[in-house]
Amino acid sequence: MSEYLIGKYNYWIYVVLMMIGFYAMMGKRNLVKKLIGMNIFQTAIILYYISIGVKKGGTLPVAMEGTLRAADYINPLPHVLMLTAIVVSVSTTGVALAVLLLIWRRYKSLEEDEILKSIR
Amino acid sequence: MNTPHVQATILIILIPLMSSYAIPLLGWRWRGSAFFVALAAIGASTVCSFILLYTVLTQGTIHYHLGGWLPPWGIEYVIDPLNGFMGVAVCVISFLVTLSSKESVQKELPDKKVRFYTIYLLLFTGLMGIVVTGDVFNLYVFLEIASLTAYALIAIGEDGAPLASFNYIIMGTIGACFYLLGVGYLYIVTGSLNIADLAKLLPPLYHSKVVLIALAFFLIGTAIKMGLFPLHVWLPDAYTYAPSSVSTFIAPLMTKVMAYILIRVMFSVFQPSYSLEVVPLGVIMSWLAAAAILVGSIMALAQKDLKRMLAYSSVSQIGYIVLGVGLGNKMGLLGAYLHILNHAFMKACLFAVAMALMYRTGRRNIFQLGRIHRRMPFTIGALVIGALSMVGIPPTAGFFSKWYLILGSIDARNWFFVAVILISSLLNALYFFRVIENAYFEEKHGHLQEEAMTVVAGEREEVPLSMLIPIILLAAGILLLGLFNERIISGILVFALPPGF
Amino acid sequence: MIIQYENVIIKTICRLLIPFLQLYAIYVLMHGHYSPGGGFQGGVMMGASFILLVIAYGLEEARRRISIKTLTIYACLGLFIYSGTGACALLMGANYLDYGALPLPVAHVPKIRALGILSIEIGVFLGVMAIMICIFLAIASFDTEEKS
Amino acid sequence: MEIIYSHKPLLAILVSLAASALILLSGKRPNLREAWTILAAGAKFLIVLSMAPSVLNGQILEYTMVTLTPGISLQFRVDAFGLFFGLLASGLWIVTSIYSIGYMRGLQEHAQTRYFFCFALAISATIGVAFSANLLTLFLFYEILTISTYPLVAHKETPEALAAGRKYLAYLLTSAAVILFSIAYTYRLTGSLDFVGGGFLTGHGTPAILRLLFVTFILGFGTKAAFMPIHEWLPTAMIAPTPVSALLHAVAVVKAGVFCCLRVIDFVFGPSLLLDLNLWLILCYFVSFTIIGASLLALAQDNLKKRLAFSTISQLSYIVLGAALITPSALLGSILHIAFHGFMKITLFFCAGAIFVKTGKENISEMNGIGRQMPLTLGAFAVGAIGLAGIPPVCGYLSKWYLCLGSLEAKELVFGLILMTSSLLNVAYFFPIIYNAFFKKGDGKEPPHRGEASWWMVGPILICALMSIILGLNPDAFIGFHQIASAVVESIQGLD
Repeated sequence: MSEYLIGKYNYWIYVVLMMIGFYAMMGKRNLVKKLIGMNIFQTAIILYYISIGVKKGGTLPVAMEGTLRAADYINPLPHVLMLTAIVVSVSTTGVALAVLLLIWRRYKSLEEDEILKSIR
Repeated sequence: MNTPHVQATILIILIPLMSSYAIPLLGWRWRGSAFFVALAAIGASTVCSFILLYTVLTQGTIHYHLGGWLPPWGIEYVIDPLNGFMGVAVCVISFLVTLSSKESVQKELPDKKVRFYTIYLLLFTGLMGIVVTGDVFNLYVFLEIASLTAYALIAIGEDGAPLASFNYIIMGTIGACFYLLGVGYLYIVTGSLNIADLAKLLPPLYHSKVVLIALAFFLIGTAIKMGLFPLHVWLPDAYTYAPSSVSTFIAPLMTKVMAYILIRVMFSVFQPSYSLEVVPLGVIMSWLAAAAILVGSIMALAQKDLKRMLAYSSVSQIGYIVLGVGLGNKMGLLGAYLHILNHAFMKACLFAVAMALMYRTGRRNIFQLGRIHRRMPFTIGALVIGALSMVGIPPTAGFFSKWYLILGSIDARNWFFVAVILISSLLNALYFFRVIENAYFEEKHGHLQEEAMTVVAGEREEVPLSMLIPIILLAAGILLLGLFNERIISGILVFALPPGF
Repeated sequence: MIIQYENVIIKTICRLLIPFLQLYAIYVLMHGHYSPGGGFQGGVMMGASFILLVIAYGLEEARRRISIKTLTIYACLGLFIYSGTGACALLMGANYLDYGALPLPVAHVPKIRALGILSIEIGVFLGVMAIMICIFLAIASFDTEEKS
Repeated sequence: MEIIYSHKPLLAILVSLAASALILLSGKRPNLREAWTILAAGAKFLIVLSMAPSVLNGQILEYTMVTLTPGISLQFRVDAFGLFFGLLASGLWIVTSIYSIGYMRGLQEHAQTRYFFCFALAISATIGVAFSANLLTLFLFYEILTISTYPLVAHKETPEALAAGRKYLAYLLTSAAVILFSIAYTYRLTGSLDFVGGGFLTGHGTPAILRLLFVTFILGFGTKAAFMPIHEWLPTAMIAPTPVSALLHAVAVVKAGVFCCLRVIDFVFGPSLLLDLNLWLILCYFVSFTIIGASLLALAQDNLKKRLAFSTISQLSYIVLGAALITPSALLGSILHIAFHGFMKITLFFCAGAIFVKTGKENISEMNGIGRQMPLTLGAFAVGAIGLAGIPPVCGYLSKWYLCLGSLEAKELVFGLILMTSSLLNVAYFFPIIYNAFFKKGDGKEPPHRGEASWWMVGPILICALMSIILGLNPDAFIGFHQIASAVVESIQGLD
């Protein structure tokens, strides 16, 4: 059991982070808080990917002096993938911020309830 | 392998991608050029898509290795009959819709034209990328390109648009992240991201819970993205408030391409036997779809706004596609494939008509359309054809996808689904004939009104040709697709069926 | 939104820091193909240096030096370099992004590949830098835009 | 049976389709527009007629267009039965077109272009229904017929007319859904939908499934044929202009429903299967209920067109009764009745329209003494009424004779009695009209002198009345309805 809980702590962390983000996205009525939740959510997934590529004692997958064995390298692919995912996450945040600016300009509020009231 | 027409695989996304950067550069000097560059790029992609489809059908599946790296190390683009079919569908619809959007963009967003078409082309690139790629992570990237640009395009719409767009961002990001998690889980167990490679590596691992969870993540992710009931909440607002030209582009294509991802994941990454039998996924999906069909239709019935009504009808039509997939037999799947194409045509036609109405009258309320056919007879004619197709009146395209879905439901011995399809077509009839009635007839109460009408009757005011011709082509397409559906089925779609069907 | 601090320390430090930041960004870019780093990271650093400039000298100064239009062109140019390099390979009859086929006057194929990747990285660098600054300027100048 | 490939069936459909396009284009010039209508009507009739000799020689004309679904094509096949219905519909279109022109111009109706457009479209669809080679093609045209008739029903655009249109759609689209299910299920059961004289369902499925299918088919097509519990749309649709009621709601649309029922009974299920499943007797009782019920309801109507509508409902069930009785004479009677009832009922509707155009009266209670004002019209009305009551020499007696003979052959005297009763009821609801029109004094407001409607209207009325009489004297006159009907019976029973 402790092996299950502690041995896979990286998964637990990602699950907890993800749920925090999910809660903020669903439960908060403030749009900026939702956006922050979204960022936490994405970060959780990025952390998860990073952690699956980690290897104890592994080194950078770059050709260096004195060639190492393949087993000594960490798996670079998840990290590379996450580079892309970070770009995506940054762009999403950018677009979301721009949209929030639009909302602010139009309704002078970032509280979902107030905006819904002013739309109706 | 390096024959020129195979390069169409990359050109189909490279041309719109490069053109989308070219637009701001050219647009700086010549503002009017943006539209033409966009149209030319999509046109070129359309040509490529036809070349690809032809090549696939004559020479078999195309494998294209980006950078010359062999899979599973490099990214591979794969064109099989299903891809080729989707590519042609997306390209043709995009081309017609883009053509029709010219005047509307000019009117609704005159000072944002350059930026609009830049993002527009990127969205198209994203959709095409999803279609051609053979790599699950690459698919995620294109998925996000398409989604991000869609968020941006929706946000520039009218009153409620920013909020609708923001909700879409939140929901869409959850969907995309779930998809990404699914990819991660599969990567943990197989160490591969290539679809063909995954399909080879996965079967021995089907007992694993990780694979099961991965499938669940994939499905929830795509279900959110395509607005499958009950995850459709973002869809009606987004389609309603987006600028007309944007909803005309997004509504027919976005959800269909997402449905394509679903089909890809279920039948190419996983084997049909796993995704339909090991998990009772087919059953879950088809029941959800049945609920979507009914709820979407009923909600559409309650709308006064033409675009909102069409959006809810999209929710219900997505249900048809998923129902076909969930039935898990040959007829059902053929119906789903066919409905992807048919519904794209119908929705493009109807939204284009809504755009034309907005353009000419500024009205979207279906109860204020009184006798609009006197002013725009051709547009309303197209509306009627689109509506009849949605209702499923032969020989329009909508009838035949419904026909195959009914056959599929009968083959699955599920009478409830047959009933759902039939009832939904009646509900469709209810809300579409309401529109037709309002467009053609106006209740007469006295002679006074009649005189007023004859004044209106005198002035015919069709939309500009650049809008009218695509609308008419789309309407004609609906009829032709109906009449020649069997050619499409036996010529393309039967080859696109997963093995074992 | 950005209040201009008349603070000598910040200004001096930034004046000292920014050139080095930019130099390092270019270093990261140039060594991207065989060590950690690359166009994206370099671009972000380059962008960050400009953001620092804005923070130290205020929006007006930054606006004077670089406009969003110029940035858009940089971004487009960068992306053009990226996809153009790939398309060059296409023109040489190889697959997209197959740098080995680029028509460079170097005999050694791996070297051609390295140069091809470098060109890609430069494209990415320009694009990322421009977009970073763009996003920052757009969001930062939101208030002023509204006033005018 | 020899099959010939021929373009004629397609041409027959395309003629009026092309006309409908031309009508739309020449909407600004009424004379040209009406010329297209009449031209197309004439051409269509000639094309259909030109197919008659080869069909009577035992040949079948066939034309295949595209494949609609694996194994099923959009296919036209002109057999004796299809030809019979096609001849009737296209022949009566000519008279109705002429009459329409008189009616629409007489009332200075609005939206005439739409009217003629939809009319041409509806006729194309009717011919399509007649010439369909399989159930899917049939359904295709059946639906086009439904949709193209909707604007005609709602033509007046008053709230009542729109409501009638909605009701019409609600009934017919619901029934279409039921039909679609039946067709799809049949397709899955047999893999084929082609009509075969004597049926193609034998040997497929369990009796329970077949019974279910039969019920859904009959309920589906029966809606258009206005069987009793599902007849409501027809009287409501009488709000349409009279030519529409005349051709579509007495001949084309409702007869298409009956035609489809007969197709299902004789060409999908087949007489022997119905006998095996014991379905025929149930169907007989079902339609007998309609025959009597509709006649009784007709008595209660004051609106002339509504009374005619209920009479139509009752008469349509004669036809299905004949088919359900299965014996050759009954079948012959039922097929003949399709044509004969068409001629007689169209006369009656034309008369109702003429009265309305001339005097603006729709209700029977207002029509006292009108016979003196419009003797020709009311004379023709009398002819039609006599025919429907089954009194010689007007043609109605002939089909009724065969029907009664059929019920004797089937040893089910009940149905003979029902037919007799219905005839009496016919007398009861038609003859008072004639009596009042000719012999009662009006309320004095009418001009006492003669005043017929325009010749555009009286001409068709007289032609139809005359045809009814001549057909009664010689059922093979002009076209050879009797001959073709016998061929139909042969094609069904011969293969038994």
